[in-house]
Amino acid sequence: MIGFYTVMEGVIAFFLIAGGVFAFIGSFGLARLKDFFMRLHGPSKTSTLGVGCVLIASMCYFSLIEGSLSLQGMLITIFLFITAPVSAHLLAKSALHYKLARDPRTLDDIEELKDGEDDEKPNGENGHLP
Amino acid sequence: MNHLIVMPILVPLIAGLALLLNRDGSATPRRIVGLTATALLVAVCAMLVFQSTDDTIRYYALGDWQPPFGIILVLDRLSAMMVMLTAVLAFGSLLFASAGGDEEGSNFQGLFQLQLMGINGAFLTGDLFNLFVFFEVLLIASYSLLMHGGGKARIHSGFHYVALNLAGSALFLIGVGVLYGALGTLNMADMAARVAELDGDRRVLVEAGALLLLVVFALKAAMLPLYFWLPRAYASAPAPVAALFAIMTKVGVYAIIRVFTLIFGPQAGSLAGLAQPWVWWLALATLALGGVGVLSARDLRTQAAYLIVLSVGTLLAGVGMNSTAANAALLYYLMHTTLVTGGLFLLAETISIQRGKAGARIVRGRAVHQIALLGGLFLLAAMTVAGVPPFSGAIGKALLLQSASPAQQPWLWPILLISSLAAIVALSRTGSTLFWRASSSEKNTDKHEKNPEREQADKGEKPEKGRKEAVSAGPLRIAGLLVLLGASPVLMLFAGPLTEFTHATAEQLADHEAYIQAILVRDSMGDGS
Amino acid sequence: MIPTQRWLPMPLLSLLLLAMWLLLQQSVSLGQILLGSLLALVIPLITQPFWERQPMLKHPWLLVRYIFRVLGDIIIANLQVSKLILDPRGRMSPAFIEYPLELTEMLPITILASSITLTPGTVSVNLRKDRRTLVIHALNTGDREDTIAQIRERYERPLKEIFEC
Amino acid sequence: MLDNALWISVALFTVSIMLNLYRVAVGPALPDRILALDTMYVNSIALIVLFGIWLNTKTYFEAALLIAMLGFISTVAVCKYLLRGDIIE
Amino acid sequence: MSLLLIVLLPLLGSLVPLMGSNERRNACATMTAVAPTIALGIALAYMGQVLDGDIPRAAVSWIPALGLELAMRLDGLSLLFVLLILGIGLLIILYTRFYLADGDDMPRFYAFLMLFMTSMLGIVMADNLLLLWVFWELTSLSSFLLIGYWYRQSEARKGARMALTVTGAGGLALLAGLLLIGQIVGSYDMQVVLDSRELIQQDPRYLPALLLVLLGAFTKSAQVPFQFWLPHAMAAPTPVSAFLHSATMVKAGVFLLARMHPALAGSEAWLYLVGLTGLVTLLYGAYFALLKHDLKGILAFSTVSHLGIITLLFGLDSRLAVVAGLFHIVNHACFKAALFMTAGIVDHECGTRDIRKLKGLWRFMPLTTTMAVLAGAAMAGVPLFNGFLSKEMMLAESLQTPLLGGLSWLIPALATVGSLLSVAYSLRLVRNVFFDGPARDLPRTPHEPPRLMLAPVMLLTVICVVVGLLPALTMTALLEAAASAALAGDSPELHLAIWHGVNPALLMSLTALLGGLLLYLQRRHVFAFQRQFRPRDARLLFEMGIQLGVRIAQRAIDSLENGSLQRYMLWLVIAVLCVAGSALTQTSGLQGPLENQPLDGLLIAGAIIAMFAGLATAIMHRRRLISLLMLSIVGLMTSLAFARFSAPDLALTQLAVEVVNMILLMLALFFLPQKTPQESGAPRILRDVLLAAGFGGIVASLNYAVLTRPLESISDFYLENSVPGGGGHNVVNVILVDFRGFDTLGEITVLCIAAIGIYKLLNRLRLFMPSSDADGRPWALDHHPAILGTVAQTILPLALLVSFFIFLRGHNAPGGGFIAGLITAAALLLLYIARGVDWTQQRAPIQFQPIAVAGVGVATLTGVGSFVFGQPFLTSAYGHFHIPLIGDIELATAILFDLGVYLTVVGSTLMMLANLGKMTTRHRPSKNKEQA
Amino acid sequence: MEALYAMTTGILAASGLFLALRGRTFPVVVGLTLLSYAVNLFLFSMGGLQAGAAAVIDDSGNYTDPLPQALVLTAIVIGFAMTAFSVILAMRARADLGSDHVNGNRVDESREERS
Ligand code: NA
Ligand code: NA
Repeated sequence: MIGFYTVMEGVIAFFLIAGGVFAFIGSFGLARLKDFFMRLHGPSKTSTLGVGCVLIASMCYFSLIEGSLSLQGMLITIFLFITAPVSAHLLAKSALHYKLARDPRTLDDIEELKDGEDDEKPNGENGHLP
Repeated sequence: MNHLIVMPILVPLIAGLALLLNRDGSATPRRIVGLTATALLVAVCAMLVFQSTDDTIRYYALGDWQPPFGIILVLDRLSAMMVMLTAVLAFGSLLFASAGGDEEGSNFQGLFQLQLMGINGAFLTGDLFNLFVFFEVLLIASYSLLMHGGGKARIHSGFHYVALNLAGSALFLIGVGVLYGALGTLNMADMAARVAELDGDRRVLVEAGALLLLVVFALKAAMLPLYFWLPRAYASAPAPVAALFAIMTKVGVYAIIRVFTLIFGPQAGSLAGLAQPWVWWLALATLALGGVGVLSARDLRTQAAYLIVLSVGTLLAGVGMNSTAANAALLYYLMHTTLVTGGLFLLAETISIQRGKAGARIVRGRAVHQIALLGGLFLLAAMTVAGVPPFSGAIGKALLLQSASPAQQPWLWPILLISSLAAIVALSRTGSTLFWRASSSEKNTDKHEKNPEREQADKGEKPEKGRKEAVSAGPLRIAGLLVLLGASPVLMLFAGPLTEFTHATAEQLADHEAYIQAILVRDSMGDGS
Repeated sequence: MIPTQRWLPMPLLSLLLLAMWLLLQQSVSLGQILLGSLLALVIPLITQPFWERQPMLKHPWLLVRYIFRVLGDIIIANLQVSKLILDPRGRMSPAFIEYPLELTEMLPITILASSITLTPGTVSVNLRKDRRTLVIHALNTGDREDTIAQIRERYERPLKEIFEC
Repeated sequence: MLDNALWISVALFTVSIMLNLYRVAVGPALPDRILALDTMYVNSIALIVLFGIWLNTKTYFEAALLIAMLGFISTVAVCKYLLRGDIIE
Repeated sequence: MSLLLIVLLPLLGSLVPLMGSNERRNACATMTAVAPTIALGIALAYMGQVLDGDIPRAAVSWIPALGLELAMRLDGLSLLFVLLILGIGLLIILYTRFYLADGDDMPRFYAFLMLFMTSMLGIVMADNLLLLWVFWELTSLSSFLLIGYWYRQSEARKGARMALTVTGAGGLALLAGLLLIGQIVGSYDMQVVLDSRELIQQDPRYLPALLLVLLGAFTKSAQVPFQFWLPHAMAAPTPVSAFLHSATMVKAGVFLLARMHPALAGSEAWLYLVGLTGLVTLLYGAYFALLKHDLKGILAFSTVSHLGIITLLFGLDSRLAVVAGLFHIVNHACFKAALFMTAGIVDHECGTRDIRKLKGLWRFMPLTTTMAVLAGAAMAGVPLFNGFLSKEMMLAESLQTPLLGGLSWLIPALATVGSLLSVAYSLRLVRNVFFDGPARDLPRTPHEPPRLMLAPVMLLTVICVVVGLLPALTMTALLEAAASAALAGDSPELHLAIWHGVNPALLMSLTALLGGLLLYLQRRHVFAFQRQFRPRDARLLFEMGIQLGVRIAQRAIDSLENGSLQRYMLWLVIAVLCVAGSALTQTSGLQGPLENQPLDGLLIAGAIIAMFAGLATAIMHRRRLISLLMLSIVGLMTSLAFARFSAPDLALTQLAVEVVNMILLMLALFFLPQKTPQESGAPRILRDVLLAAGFGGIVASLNYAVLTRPLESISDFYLENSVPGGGGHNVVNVILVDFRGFDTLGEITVLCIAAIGIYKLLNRLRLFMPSSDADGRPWALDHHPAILGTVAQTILPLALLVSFFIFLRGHNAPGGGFIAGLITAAALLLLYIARGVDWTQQRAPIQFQPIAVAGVGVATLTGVGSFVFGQPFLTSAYGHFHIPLIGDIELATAILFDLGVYLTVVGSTLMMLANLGKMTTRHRPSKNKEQA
Repeated sequence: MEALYAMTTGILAASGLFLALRGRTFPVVVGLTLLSYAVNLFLFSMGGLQAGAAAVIDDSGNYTDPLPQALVLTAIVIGFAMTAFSVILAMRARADLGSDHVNGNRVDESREERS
């Protein structure tokens, strides 16, 4: 049994550290990469996985100390994996709308980024009273 | 089990909820419900006052959790008097509102009831944090009522009122927090008991917390320099709301009295009478500035608002004197000023409606239709708020002056008297302009030069002569006016028993031990059952 | 698979809810199962009006296989992205890719877009209003057509199969 | 071993959050800041879970669940704001 | 008791005329006269008793706490005045019947008159100092109404206000003075006070009290320098002037001197103050009476002068002078009332009161002329008339005065000058109006007035003559009685007679008569002399003064209350800094006995992030959205802090509130400018930074001081009783729904009201809707991103499940109705965001207000339910039930209460946000809609 | 730790107050919200700061003071309601008064937005 615990501890420790590392890489990418669209990749993948790892570690840990499967963490993971891509999607959509600057290497010949596509030039009056 | 004590909260709460459940449809059933509930409230409060006169301090342990652990409502003479006062004021205001104006926006009747719930809760509660909660209830209801009907002035002054009170709420929480952090309890009687046994260093903390509370209460009470929000807010509020608001500043005054006579009574040692020196000087300044404000007012509503400031100064000066006689005097004055200034707002509205374009502004304008009625009521109101005898205002003023010693408190007499004079001068000017100057141009248009603006107004009016009926104050409005302004002669006639009551109230306030005993010592007779 | 009825509009959702309930409660007692079933029955009924018309889920087991495939890809994706991020020289060739969709129903499109975001080097950045084109940002792409084909093969086809549309 | 792993993980997440804060602060564009904020939410989920492991309690599980759900809603709301101005239309 | 009737009857009588009608004038007048007649009868019935030296009293308790009793006395002084007031009052009623024009509102006039009469009677009969003040103020007020009777005239309004202001101010001074006396003596009972002369005059408060009382008396009786209001009170109808300036109002002032004489007189201060004031007034009034051209103006200044005489008499330190004063009061009342009424008749008949236009009226109205001559002679102090007697007494007493020491000869000299002037103006009044050649250019041809209108004048003139001829017979008893009251003891022996032999007083009188005649003849020199001075209109000055006062007040208020929230907020902060600072400076140090707990990196990082975000919220506030993002970081850190320090419920709540709050703020931000313009200058910023730093410092200091001190709190009770007493393991939740459930009830009420208030605010709101964002970028065209919609619909059922879970477990683990409600609301909001209002509302047309209200209702009714079991409001009950197959279930009323909370939260939150969304959607520019 | 905590509360309170002294409605509302966070943290800490002692009765026997937590919960809810009301009021003020200045001063909107 002691062997099992040690193994499990190792597994938990692995997931903990892996989670931390992934999250760090994600955030590092967020801080370091050149343009918004590149920065988007880090958090949307690595951070999500990082947290996923920690949740797995947590599930293992509590299953271990409670002696029965403790899968509540699954819920968070599910939530996270449903929501994270959508957040990223909407953020990207906003960025496209803002026509944020791209890294010069980017191939960006899509219509969303063409100038004057859906622009109506602001016509002096900035607002509208019903 | 004596459930009566909780009724001043439950009756308006349940009535309010019932009214809010259905916000559409005819106004009449809502008015009936609102008026019935308020009448019931008056009856309940009258019974409470009657109960309180046996000098027993009763409490009601909510959820059956005994103090200091649970929240309690405390019925003593002071709280009974305050809820009674609220009920009467509310009844008068609601009568007036029910004549129309409550349909300008939605939910007026329901919010009105919840406002009452908040006010009554603040008066009854024996728990400091619960006081905060009820403050918030009455504030949020007042915000909504203040905006009733909309309009620029309301929105503008409303934002000031809201923002300042939000800051005030934050301070309240800090104050309560510090007091809890130093005393470890929230029940006010328990706090009073614990303050007595406090060591030196924590005394300072308690002092800081308590003084923060003083700032909050002063903001609510509209004490200088924290009253500036009041004149515009009250002047722009819908009349019945402004009338009901006459009690709001008194909630602040009440809170100062309650907290600083109970918790920081003589048992508090070096902390005893903590607030009174601050209150005293600022009250005098408030009083003086209130007088200046009354004189400066350009319209009757603003004038009424400054009269509230003036009355707050007067009341707080009474608080600052911190004696039984002064407390007794100020409580009588409080009854008078609450009802009469409330009535004055209603009157201002009635006058303003009848004067058409000139409204409540103190300028020449169209004459009022019901000059005898309104003029008479204005005279009554003006006399009583300016402290001209024989009405209640003069009695209250004389009582307060009498309780002050010109040797020890040399400033009260001159300031109070000069402010009264300012009120007399200002109100006679107002009355003569509103009622006298107006008619002259109306009747002698041939003789006098015509004021072009007036003329236009006249022309505008002519086709609407038939409107006179609609403009005249109907029976409900008059009833509302009579309930509030008529209070003055009633307070005058029954000044004997009433001052006896307030004196007993002041004595009860001074008797801390009895209060603490009644609440903290179990199987005492004050368990409310 | 499970016949749709008036009182059980979304059987799979109900199942998911029951499972979630038991996960939350960490208990499989009879009481919890009954309560969970009740919720699994009631909640879909309440929320039904807010659901857009759903494509029928024809092959649930394919869905399970799909999920595992995506999970695997996620891990690979992370390693790849990590490498790119940590690459001190920052050699990348980012690109926007217009991906012509074959799917037409929203649920599978959403799943596809999410999968793309979670998996190697790509983030779906815009679903155009006509719902025919999905714009994708790739962190490091050699050939756009290649990426499109890969996505089509690995994700869109299976999804089409699962939802049979 | 577990303790050390836990602390390493906590440290990494803490640093991550600080990096997120950096991005929130410098931007440059609004989407950058929002992205960083969203990541901060996600990282704090992990921190709460780690905290639970440290204290050996599941009391904070719901907090993590809530951040996952509500953080998403905030991000969506801000994005909608950037795109349309009006969040609920 | 019938004593009280003397006062109360006229009061009731003031209601009588209101029942009459303006058309039936005789009836109205008659009805009005009934009450005073009865009152006069009662007074006369007491007369014998009073003259015998008795002082009948009657008292009804009123306000013991104030020492105010409804107590009346009828001593000689009172009786004298009562007779004057009622007698002349009745005559005025009669006279008024004919005086008022058809257009004038007679009932109103009579009502005011009777009110005035009551208050005068109250003053003279009051047996209690405060009661005296009550009636005193009432005379000011009722005279205000009477003077303003013809309120269409500007002069009337202003005159009325001036009178009220001056006498009102005096009244307040009087109140202060009387209260001081009350404090000295310890009672307001008149007799006690009058008997306490020694006590009063030895008290240091005597002088202020005296000054204040005299201030009251002098303002009322128009003594210099407060004389100016009186001539302007002439705007009143003549009967009012006749009444106010002969028998009543102004006499109240001198009555007060007489009344308080026993208690206050006799000191140096009294002597100088009263005596000199009287003397100055006497001269001042007489001089200006000579100069006036208006009939009533002459009479008004003459009144001032005669009041000066009376005051002087009370100021002379002699008992006989007091008697003379009292005597002069009566005499003056009679001839002055007669003269005023005559003036009214002249005005009435000729249409003018200008003495320069009037002439030779004797031809038209011989009877009136006769009366005027006789009354005028009395006023001038011609022998054989009553005025002569009292004036001679005055002159005689002035010789005795110790006033001014070595210069005391000045007093009789000046008194003589005053008398001389008085002769001159009387002569001018009578001769210029009624004689002086034939009348010319009168607006109207005068006739003799109706007999009944003249009757009061005749009666009064007869009295003047009879008293003048038979002074001892008519007046001695009454005067002695009055004097014994005013002197608190026996009256000096009176020898009222026409002839006292040749004495200095007689010589002075003769000098006055002859000098007066001479002066009258040479009066043009006086007019010429006066012309050097610019005439000043007291009314104008007064008005200007008031206007100036008002303007100053307005400027002060406007500068103080400039309508600036920042200013008001500043005051609030200053108040906090002052009070908290004053407390904190007393402490020796913030550090308490407890040591700091160790720090770790996580804590430091958290604190840094929170502080950074907080500061950034403030610093970047001009870019509003960024500021908002920073705020949400603070929110996140706050909830993490709650989690870190063992408050899972708080962490959950803070998180849930945070998101809803963010959505709300962003919704609102859309309709507000996206950026804040740079407005504050550097000094303002610096000021605010310093204030904020001070405030933050105080908060931090308090926080630290509390944190480092141990606490003995009541909380152990909750920890111990939560499970056995409240049936829940989550103590925080048990506190919320049970121990302090009442707070929670209040809290959800607040939430519900806020939602309803917001609903009200959104009513008929005209929104300003930007068609592009802050950078001028048009909005994206994709209203509802499709992927978001799909995810939102997926999350909704999951969220509902989670929220149900959180709700159920709340009692035993972190959670509860509030958090559950917010989760539900947030999930629904997500749906609104993703799908829009129209789509959502269409599919589920839910009214949120009833839900919110019902929530509070459920909570309330749960509380009320305990009444059934005879328990207090909100008493909880719980029990464990065993159900076969399922096992133990715990049911608690607290759950029901929590359900109320849940419903309120869901209803309120959605009511706020969905309504806002709904209304914006309605108004969104159609341009975008078409393209959608 | 206590010192750091107190410092954080102080700085948050100061920042909130600074904003509350601004001249536009939105910063004022944001400032008051920030202030309420600070106050909640303050009030919360009145029962002492302790980790791992949540007041959920179990067999640990180590509990933090639950009362301030309950108070803060109430305060959070009330604060939310108040913020909500004030922010909508700010909107209403902008709509009615034509300016988002706290004192309702009329300003040139378009110029303001461009600057
Ligand atoms: Na909208
Ligand atoms: Na309970």
